[in-house]
Amino acid sequence: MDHILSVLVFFPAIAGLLGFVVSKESIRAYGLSVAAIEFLLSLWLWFSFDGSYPGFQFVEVLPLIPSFGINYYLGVDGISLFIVVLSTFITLVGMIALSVEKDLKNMIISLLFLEMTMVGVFVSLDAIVFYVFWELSLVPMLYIIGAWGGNLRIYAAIKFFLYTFAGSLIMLVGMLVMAYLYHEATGVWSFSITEWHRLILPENYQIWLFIAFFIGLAIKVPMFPFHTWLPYAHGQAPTIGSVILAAVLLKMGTYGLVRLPLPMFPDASVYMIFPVAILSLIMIIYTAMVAYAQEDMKQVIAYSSISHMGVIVLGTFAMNPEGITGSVFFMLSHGIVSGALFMLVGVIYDRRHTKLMSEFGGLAHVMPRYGTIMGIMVMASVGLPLTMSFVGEFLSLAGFYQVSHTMTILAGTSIILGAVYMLSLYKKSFFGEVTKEENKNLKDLDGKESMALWTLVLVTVWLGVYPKPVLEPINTSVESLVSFMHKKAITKEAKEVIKPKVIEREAE
Amino acid sequence: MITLSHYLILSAILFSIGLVGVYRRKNLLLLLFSTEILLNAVNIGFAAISKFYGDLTGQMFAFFIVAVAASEVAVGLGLMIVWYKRRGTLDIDSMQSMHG
Amino acid sequence: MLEPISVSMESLNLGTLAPMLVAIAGGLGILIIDLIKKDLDKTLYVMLSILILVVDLGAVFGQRIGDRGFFDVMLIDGIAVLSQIVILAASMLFIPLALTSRRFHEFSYPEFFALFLFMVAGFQFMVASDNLILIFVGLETASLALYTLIALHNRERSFEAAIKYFVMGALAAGFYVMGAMIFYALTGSVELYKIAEVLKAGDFANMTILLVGVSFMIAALGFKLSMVPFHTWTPDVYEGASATLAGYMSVVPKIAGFVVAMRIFGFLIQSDVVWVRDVLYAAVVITMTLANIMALVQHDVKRMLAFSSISHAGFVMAAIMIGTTQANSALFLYWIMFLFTNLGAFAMLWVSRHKDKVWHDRFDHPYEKFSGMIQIKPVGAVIMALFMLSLAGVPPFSLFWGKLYVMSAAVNSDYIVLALIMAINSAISVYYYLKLIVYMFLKDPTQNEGTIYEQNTSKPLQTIIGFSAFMTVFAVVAVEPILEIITTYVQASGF
Amino acid sequence: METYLYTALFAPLVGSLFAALFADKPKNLVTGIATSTLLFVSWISSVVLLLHVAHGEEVHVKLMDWIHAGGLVIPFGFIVDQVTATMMFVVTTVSAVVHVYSIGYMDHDKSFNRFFAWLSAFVFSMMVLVMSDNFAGLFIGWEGVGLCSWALIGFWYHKESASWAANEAFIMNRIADLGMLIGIFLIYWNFGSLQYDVVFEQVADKDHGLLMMVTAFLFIGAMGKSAQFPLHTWLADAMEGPTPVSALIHAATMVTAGVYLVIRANPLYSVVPEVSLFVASLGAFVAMFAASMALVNRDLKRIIAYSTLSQLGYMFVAAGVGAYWVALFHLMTHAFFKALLFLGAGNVMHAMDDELDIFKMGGLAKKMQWTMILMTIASVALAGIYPFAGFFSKDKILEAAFATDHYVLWTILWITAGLTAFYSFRLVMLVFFGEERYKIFGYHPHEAYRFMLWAMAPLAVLAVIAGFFEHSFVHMIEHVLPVEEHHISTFTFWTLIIVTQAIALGGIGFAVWKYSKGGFSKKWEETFIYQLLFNQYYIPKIYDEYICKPYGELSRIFWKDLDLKIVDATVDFIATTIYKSGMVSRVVQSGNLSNMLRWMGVGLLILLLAAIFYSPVR
Repeated sequence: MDHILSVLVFFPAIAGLLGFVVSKESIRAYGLSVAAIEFLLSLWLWFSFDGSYPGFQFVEVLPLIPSFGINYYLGVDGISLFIVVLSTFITLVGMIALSVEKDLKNMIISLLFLEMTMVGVFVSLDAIVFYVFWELSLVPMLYIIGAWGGNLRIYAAIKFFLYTFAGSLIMLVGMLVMAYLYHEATGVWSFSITEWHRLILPENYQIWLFIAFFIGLAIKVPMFPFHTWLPYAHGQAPTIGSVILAAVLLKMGTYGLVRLPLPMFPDASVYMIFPVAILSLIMIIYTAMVAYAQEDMKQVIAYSSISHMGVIVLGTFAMNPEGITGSVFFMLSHGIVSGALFMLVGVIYDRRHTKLMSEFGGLAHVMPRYGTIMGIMVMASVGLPLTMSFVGEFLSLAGFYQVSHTMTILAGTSIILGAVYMLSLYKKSFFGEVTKEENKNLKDLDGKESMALWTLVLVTVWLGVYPKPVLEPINTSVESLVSFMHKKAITKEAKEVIKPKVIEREAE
Repeated sequence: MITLSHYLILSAILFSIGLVGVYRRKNLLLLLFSTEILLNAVNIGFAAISKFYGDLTGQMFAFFIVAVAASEVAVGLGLMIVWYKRRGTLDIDSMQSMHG
Repeated sequence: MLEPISVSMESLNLGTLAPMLVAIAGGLGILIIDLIKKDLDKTLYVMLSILILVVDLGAVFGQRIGDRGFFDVMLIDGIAVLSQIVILAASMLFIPLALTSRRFHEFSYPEFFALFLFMVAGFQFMVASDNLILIFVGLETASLALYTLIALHNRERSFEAAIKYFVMGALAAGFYVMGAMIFYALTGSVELYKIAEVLKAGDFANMTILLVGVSFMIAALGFKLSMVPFHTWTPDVYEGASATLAGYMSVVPKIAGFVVAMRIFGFLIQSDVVWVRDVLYAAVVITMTLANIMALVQHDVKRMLAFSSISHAGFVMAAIMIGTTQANSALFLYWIMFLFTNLGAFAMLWVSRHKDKVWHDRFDHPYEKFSGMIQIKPVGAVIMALFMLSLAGVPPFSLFWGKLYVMSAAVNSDYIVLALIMAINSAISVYYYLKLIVYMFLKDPTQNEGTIYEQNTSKPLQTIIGFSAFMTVFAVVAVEPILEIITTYVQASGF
Repeated sequence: METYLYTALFAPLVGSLFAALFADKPKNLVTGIATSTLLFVSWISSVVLLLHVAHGEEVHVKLMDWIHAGGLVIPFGFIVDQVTATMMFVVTTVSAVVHVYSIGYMDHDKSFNRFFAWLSAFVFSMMVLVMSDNFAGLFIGWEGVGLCSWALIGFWYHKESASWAANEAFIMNRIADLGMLIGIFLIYWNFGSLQYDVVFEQVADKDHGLLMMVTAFLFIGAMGKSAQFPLHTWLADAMEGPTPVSALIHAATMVTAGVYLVIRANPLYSVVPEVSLFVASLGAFVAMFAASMALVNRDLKRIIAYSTLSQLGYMFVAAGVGAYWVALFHLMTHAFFKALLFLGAGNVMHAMDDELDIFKMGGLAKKMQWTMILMTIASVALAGIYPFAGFFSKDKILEAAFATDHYVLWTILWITAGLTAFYSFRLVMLVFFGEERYKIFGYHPHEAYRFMLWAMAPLAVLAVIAGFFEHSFVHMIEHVLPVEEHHISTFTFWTLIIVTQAIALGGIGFAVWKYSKGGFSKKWEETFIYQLLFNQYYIPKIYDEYICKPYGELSRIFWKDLDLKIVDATVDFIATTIYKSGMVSRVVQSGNLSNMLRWMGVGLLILLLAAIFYSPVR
């Protein structure tokens, strides 16, 4: 099947359009089946993917605006493959656990459109197509936050939209400059990312372009100090919104970092390691502390997301296969784990309509199954070995250790501070006596919630124990990426810092 | 001897008078007059330059300006009559319902 | 003693006049029909107008690019043809909007349609000439007709709008002729190509005087194109005019103005008169930014759209300032994309136009009116949202491609800072477009009557809106062919 | 042998998962029996393996690849050599006993099933820890035992103090784990692998500074798990957990993981004397430091916990001075008698309705004869009296310290031996003998279930006889650990033994004498020294006051003042400024025609001025 990527991208959108016709009563079943089919399609993609080939597979090219070098150009490699699968998976799981009653039809249709944009971002290899999906993803999310959110939902939704939109416009300018430089160098217009990768630019150009791309991506990640939209967005968004936002949308930023600036501007990336690492460190430590101070469960997890994203960025800038593979894997694991955590908070919010930790206590007693899953996910979030997060966090930090010892030690505090806020969250809400009367008769997880959550638990543990099927294709692609960057780098420092796999180094 | 520059200076002075009129007058009718002065100031300039170059184009332009000015007056007066019928005044300050 | 002038019919090349003549004759024809039989239905006039415009369009297509005619004052170059096509297409989309289900006073007059056709002819003259006289005549013909059309809406605010527009227009006309006089004084010609030749030959000797003339021209065209600070009429006139006419005004007169500006400033910029470039740069930035921030605080959607169209015009003026082939092509691409979206947005307002002002004692379309529209009229809300997103430049809707291309043109000519300013402005502008979406999608409805959003709806209106929406969404497919045509035309005329 | 290895490893996991199935169900005896049986299976396998490797063989298997990224390859590999086999034997023995014991101890607890799930999970993690053939695998076990320890300390989570202690333990351990992680990174980037054998092979050609870093960071990890100063506070608080947990995790096995790490990494430590000396010094310090706190404490379990801490110090001294096998030997004997001591304490607690204050007990010997006997055996072993197990291992440590010329260390340890003997018998005296104070408080003590006592019996036997296996132990262990003969004269040798025995006996004697006469006077409790020791040198208070509270405060400041009031406010400020400037610029749009015309004039004027005054070069 040559056009599986197009099918993957547009199937949910078409299904979303057709969804307008489906009656309100059956819309949940409809949404579920569409998401399930989409997920199966993505699994098919995975199984027909050749894990030992590092380049792009299932490539599709269709001229869109050929005179300006814009093509409908799709493809996946090991790096994007699993994020695609993650997107479809999280959508499916989110759909299963969906507890929205109001305007369910609109919600499901928005989710399907959102799914299209998510998949689109990760499979597009043309900068403009990438950008199109990137921006388009804001729209359904705006609606989801704004229509089903809390009291401040409109403020949060607009803030989310404007902030990311502004950032990405700067990235767009960067893209245009890049296209211009490409045109200058080759005489051909092209927005193809793979073509751009091949362009070697002087270092000062690289640095400016890097900054332009970085701002757009950093707001999405979100990196300190551009992170303040995230707590609002999470705080106000309905559960499903937070789940998808944390699990997939944030990954667009970090995925973008791996896909765009790193291979395009290896020298600038190396040059910028220090400032980026400082920002990441601030993210890791500062937001972990802020997370500790929160009173609202969801905000804790929101800030913890920022903190973990810091580790991902750090891993990305390790410039060696260990770090980048680790950060890509960490993206997946953070997607699963934070998605599950938001879902878990949603469970209690549905029952009590509050997320304040002070309102709870002793939940482990009232809702043992809920407490168990929460415990597993808290531990996964803390990065316990044999959960997915550990693999990612370990590799990311291990990779960055090669770049800087001190900074890695500082970044490593994430495993301490993460334990501090996560365990205190767990203690405040799940341990202790049941003090509030309302909490005494809370229902434990129902069928659909259990199903969704246990699936996530299974994946977390499975990929924590046996990450190989995922790690291997990622690693193959990342290794070729890093050796490509190494070859492409022009400055001496970059050549030194970018370290391809050990064996290759020796072969040189 | 009256040279081109004299005509042009006259033209400029008239233009300025027109401009000042446009800015200072609060009556719509006087505004209309002032714009006529503006256009006719330019007419003088065109005619003079045309003579200076020995070229007919300038005079042609002047004629067109006259024609346009005439139709402007027609349209403008029409609008003003309607306004006066409705509001009973031609004061500019009576037209402030739209702002911001 | 003047020589008698002998003119051969052939050298007149009257074919170049054909399109305008068609429109004028058509307008006269409508008046004559009215003389013969009173009280004919507006549908007849609408269809007649469309047919006339079709013939007009045919005549435009029939022209040979590069022709001059009628004492060489007509210039049929690429951009003339191109802009005429845009003007005519926009007019054809506009005129069916008269077919509302409610009766509106102005459409029952055949004069409305006649004036409309005269106005189209005026715009056609403007773009199809490089003679300052003819441009002036075309401009005034169109403007005078437009003042009247606005006034025909027959509300107090319409008259106020018409008068404001008229008085300022008269002043702008004064500026224009003053500028033309200075050009004439400097070069002895009113043909732009000759002016350019003479100036180049004299190596721009009288720079200061030339610049004074250019200043007048900028002021005059700035009024037409609503550049800050000559823009003050725009929001008031849009507010006073009917939504449909406002939509038309935001598109067609501006494209005509752009073409004239291209002709006048184009040669100056191409001969590296840095002053023009710098001043336009400043004007562009101020126009974009100021209009944007003023649009932020509007309460009425139509007024907001007025400010937004000022901002869009500023955006596009940047293309003229840049002056490369790509930039000029970008201008047309942008405006064609803008045409569909903006017409659609105004048409949506037009559809929801209510006889009485039930929402606000001043505004017809305050934001509150659209509160919770998604729950009452989901399709309408989605379509309106599409237009808003497109105007905001969210990909892949039509206007994004225009913005992309203009920004790319800026980048390619090393105006990276300008491109960044454009980007930031786009980001600011998102807020006010989003505000409408927020009202429509995220707020609860204040009433349950769906009819409020389709007061005037009728099959033709729905068709127009549907067409605009279709073009907005699937613009990406159209970009390549449109761009190809545009670039050919623009290159053919040497820009 | 592979089958035995996997059986030993996975039997506890199976048990744990089985018990977890019943986690939220009411008590089901099956879980207890099943897990205990499976542990017994694991024990048998361990014994088989121990016998197998006793003659110098090794079992090394690879289950599958775990992580493979870039040059980093980490398999799930397991190795059973003599050190591991010893550890496995200790772990499974104590665990099996504790499991059986717990069936009785947790009899009335409604979370009976959950307890066994976690307990077996702990054993599994511990087995992974000791059996892994690489540092990453060790780290899995390392974190795994931490997790189980967290869950078991906080087992009675409805108690605020329990959940607090659980979190404290976990977080303290995490701090140390960071050090360990850094050590692992260092190893990977410099040795290219995390496999023990690969790493140890290359030790010779590595830079000394690097090795110092590696060992130092690894030791930070060890400090956390083994609760060495300054990360020791969690261990005493961890006594909030059920007593079998304290016996298994916080006395016999998990806390010795740090010692195990040092022993395992002995090829690294033996080439860096600086770090080794530090290890030994810290160990000696902690031995004395902890013992001093145990002297005055009134809490039954905390006293034993401090004693554990102190004994861990002994082990580190042994490891630090290069006598790795002695450390391992002491680890083993200590596991037996300390677990026994804890289990005895558990009986007492049961009898006293979970009362822990030893001053509310006394005279329990009449009611709980067997417990008294078992605990006394354990205490004597702890005090290091011949011929009990403690004597052999402890004496070896002192001897090693002396023989390697660490006289200061020896002196400290020697004094500590006296302290140890004193507090052990202070405990025994206050609990089992003297006045029957419990009657005042209305307790009705009773002996524990018979099978619980029987379950403790093997430990008692081992506590008595384990020492006699010294020679066969040495014979076995010398395949992997350096066993050097100390060159001290027979005279010195005997002198040392006598001196040590003397101080130990002196301690016992003093305790017995003092407490049979009613103990110290009230005045003693008002002295500064007493207060200092009783408040654990005020260290927990200092941590709370100067670390926890400022951290919380700083977090709040970061959130409320920095994040909301500066970072976020800046963003909002930009937005509102733009919005406000819109409000301001509306004045242009006054709607007055005159003004509008004037704006046009102003525009023209600006343009004209620009035309005249701004004339850039063309």
